[in-house]
Amino acid sequence: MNTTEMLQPPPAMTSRLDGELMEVSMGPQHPSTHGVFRMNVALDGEMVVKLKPVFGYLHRNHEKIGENTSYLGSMPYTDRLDYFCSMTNNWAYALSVEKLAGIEVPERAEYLRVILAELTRLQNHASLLGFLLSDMGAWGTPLMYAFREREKILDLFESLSGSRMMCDYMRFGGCRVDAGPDWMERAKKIVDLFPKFLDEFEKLILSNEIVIMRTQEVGKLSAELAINAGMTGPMLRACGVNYDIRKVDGYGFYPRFKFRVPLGEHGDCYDRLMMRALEMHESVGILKQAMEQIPAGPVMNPKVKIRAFRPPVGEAYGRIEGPKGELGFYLISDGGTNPYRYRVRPPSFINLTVLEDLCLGHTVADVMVILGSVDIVLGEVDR
Amino acid sequence: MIGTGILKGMAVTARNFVGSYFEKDRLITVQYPEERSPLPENYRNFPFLIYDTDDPEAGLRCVACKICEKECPPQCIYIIKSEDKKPDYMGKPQFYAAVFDIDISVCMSCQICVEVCPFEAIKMDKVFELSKRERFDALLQRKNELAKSNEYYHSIHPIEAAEVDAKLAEAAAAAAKKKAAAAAATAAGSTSAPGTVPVAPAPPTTP
Amino acid sequence: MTMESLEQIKTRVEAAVPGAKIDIIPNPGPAQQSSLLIDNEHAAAVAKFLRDDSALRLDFCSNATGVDWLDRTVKKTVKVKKIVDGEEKEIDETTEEFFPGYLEAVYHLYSMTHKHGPVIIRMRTADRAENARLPSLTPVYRSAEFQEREIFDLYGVRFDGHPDLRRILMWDEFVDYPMRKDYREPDDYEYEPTPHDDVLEKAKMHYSARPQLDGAENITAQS
Amino acid sequence: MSDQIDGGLRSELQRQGIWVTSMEELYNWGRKNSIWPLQFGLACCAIEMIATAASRYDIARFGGEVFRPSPRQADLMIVAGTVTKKMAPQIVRLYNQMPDPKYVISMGACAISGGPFKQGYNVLKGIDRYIPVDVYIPGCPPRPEALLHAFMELQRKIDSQKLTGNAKAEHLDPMQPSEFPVPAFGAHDLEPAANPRLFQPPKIERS
Repeated sequence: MNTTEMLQPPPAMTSRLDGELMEVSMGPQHPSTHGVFRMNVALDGEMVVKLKPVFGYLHRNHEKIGENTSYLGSMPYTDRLDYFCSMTNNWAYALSVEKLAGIEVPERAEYLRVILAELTRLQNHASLLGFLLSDMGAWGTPLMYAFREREKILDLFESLSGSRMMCDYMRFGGCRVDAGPDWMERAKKIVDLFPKFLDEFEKLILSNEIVIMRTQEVGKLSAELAINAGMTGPMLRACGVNYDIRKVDGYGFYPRFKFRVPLGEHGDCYDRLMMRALEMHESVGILKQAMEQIPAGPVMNPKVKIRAFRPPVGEAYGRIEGPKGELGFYLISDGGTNPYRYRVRPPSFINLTVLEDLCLGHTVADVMVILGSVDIVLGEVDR
Repeated sequence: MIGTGILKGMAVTARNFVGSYFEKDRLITVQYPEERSPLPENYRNFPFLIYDTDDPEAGLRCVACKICEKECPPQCIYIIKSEDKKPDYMGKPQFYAAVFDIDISVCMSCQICVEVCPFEAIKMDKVFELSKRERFDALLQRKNELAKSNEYYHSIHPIEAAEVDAKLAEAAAAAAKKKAAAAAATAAGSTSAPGTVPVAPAPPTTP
Repeated sequence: MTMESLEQIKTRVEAAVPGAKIDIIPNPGPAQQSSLLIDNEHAAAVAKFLRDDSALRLDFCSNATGVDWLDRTVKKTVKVKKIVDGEEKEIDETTEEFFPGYLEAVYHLYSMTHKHGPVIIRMRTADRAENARLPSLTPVYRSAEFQEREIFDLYGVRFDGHPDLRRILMWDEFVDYPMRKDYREPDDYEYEPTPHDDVLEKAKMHYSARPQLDGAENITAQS
Repeated sequence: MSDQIDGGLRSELQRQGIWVTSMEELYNWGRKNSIWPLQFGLACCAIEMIATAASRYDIARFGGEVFRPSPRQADLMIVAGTVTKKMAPQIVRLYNQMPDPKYVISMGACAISGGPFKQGYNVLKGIDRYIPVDVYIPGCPPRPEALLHAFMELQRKIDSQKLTGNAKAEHLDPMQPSEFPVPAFGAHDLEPAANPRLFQPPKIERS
């Protein structure tokens, strides 16, 4: 196997130890790479002097399959992109197709989409914090607590869409089924109880000295580099750049809700961690408003055909603020039943662009923390 | 002061530990297999075929139109249409599926087959305990394994099944009315050829 | 904040970057996201202008992707009046127009400073074989680094000036470019219990061509 | 030799407070209740595997909570998710590094057959092309309960393994391989595309 390339130290880095550089291949089977991700790391003692990510261990040809499948048929595949956030993936894809074909969405459906997307954000961020903590060595406990809360939200998804993770819930021009009043009641109860969990969780981790020491001043990212390297989502906002697509594009009735965009200051791992915690508070606020305001009405645009759906010739790029960053779909239609080009703009893949910059000069133990704070899901990175 | 954060965290852990003896909210382990969390009405796992009456072969609602085969995103349905027509559960001569296989080792439980079926013939099952030690034949479900009765459907998706039944009854009534009207028209216009082809039932409206 | 129209951008870019040639590619669909086709020679300069111009400040390259356009012939039937045997007649004349195929790289640019966008820029290669080369925009937009590698891996577009152009998703020994429209995938159709359409054809080919399990990997056609 | 002890005698003795067992039963009982899985997730199904290990489903009730990061300490490999061709050699290598006795659960549609992604150019159509699989769980992804069901199925399998005789367990038979050849990266595909010794699909006769 010659995939391992020769790792040479950059000339500026002089060895502080009189030893040779050690080359380590971390992954693809590694307990804290969040899946099958591999990094070729060159180490000087314990310092990282070079790090090259190696992708493709979960490259399952999502885009090629999307070009050979009908527009509707790609919807269940989008669930499997970022398998934590199937609802937001569905939404991004539905939004792009709606742009491509010029479809209107009923008001209730838009509200339902907001509610489900924010629930997705809650469970994604909660489990991310759990995973990050377990990468740092807090084996088990935070992850167990996070998954306990996640299960409650998954129960909601399951009773609405029929599946815990692969919801396949949204359709072009609306949502597949309507949420009944008892579902809304359950969701309200869970959302009302969520801040209690958040407070407890924050007490557990965010003031913990070990967490602070392991994350503050680790993996600092400057705002200029973050913008130039296309960072999005909490990664970007931790550097203090105010860019949230919910505010900028104002898709899906987000302008109707009052919420703040939390911003970081230092762009280090601690700020990225805090971004997630603060965003969860804002999501709870959005959820409460949306559940209050949701109107009655249809959830599907009756004009949209589900079989033999052919959008007009053209192209469209639609994007939403997913829990990990900007999730976009770029579609080219040639007027047929299948898209001519089907492209996913994966936020966590592009957020990895700066991984080497973040890790240089840190110890190898910090690499796991930095990688964890980027929040990657390999299904989306490799597609 | 150094250490207070850790102490606070330990207090949370302790409260959870002690709380799990008193609060139901903190004690969430489901003791599968003895205890099962109830599956919601909408839960879906793999498709099955519905038959009416008590004959799983002749009572199948499927008329082998192959729409689900075509729309299935991972292409896990395989149908061979029959060459002849047999009377279906309502007595109408219809094509039927000579072969109907679903490869559940490929199926992604997306429910698109259910959505596109115009005959309410394919629905989602809730059985998930399907682990097998063999792959090839064990995970390829044939027509006889797929056929399940309408009562079974009612038992797993009661609300949805009642809606489907009402819809089918309405469609059947509409078809009967149409047929009666057609028969009346034929009777009135005696010039029309005798033995007109029976009017095919209007399929229930596609969602 | 409203952005300038594409025409205005085109005029300003052509004034600022001498020699640059820009075409507007209209988008007929309801999305109305038309794009700018920039020439390969001045691409980096144009991208730099778009990034640094104070009114545009398109500092965020969100998405970079490849598109494969195969060779195609468009048949046009036009009614022409011609004099046949001294008599003017209207006959159908079919003209065939040949469009050579090319690979395209599409970039979606947004502005984080002014919060507008997208401005879509495209570049086209000369052909789909040896001359599938484009200038890299990675020096201007770092976010294109992995995405251009991905275009190279899946479409076979070589980016001049890219710092680290290697395969990214497939393994290094792999020779095909799988996202191209004429890619032929390897034959592993030994067991297809539910085939139809194109899978049926491939599965049939697998069974008819040779007996089972005889080194199916060797018969793949070059793409 | 559990089958040599008369069932009636055994229960009679048990009533008297005497437990009778055999080496084989004791050995299998110990093994089946301390299956240590390899901590190894590939894709979506891995999240359900983590959910199985987490608080709600709690695989510790079956003795399987010790997820080992190193294959040298693991008994069970849960292939949870899509196996791509780029990943397949590593999986075979990990399997080869596991000590005997070792078991494989193929969790989810992708690991069994490539599942919904089977038409992809980089997706392996089933991990059983290269390593032997003991239990297959269909589903996309299977519920955590389904994984527990498969776990119990595996425990049943371990329980029925013999220590001696012609039908003794594979890991006790020196003639059975415990390592399998690792496929190489080829120009178009993995070479070889399957291990013919392990992967013998039935030929499908279709008209």
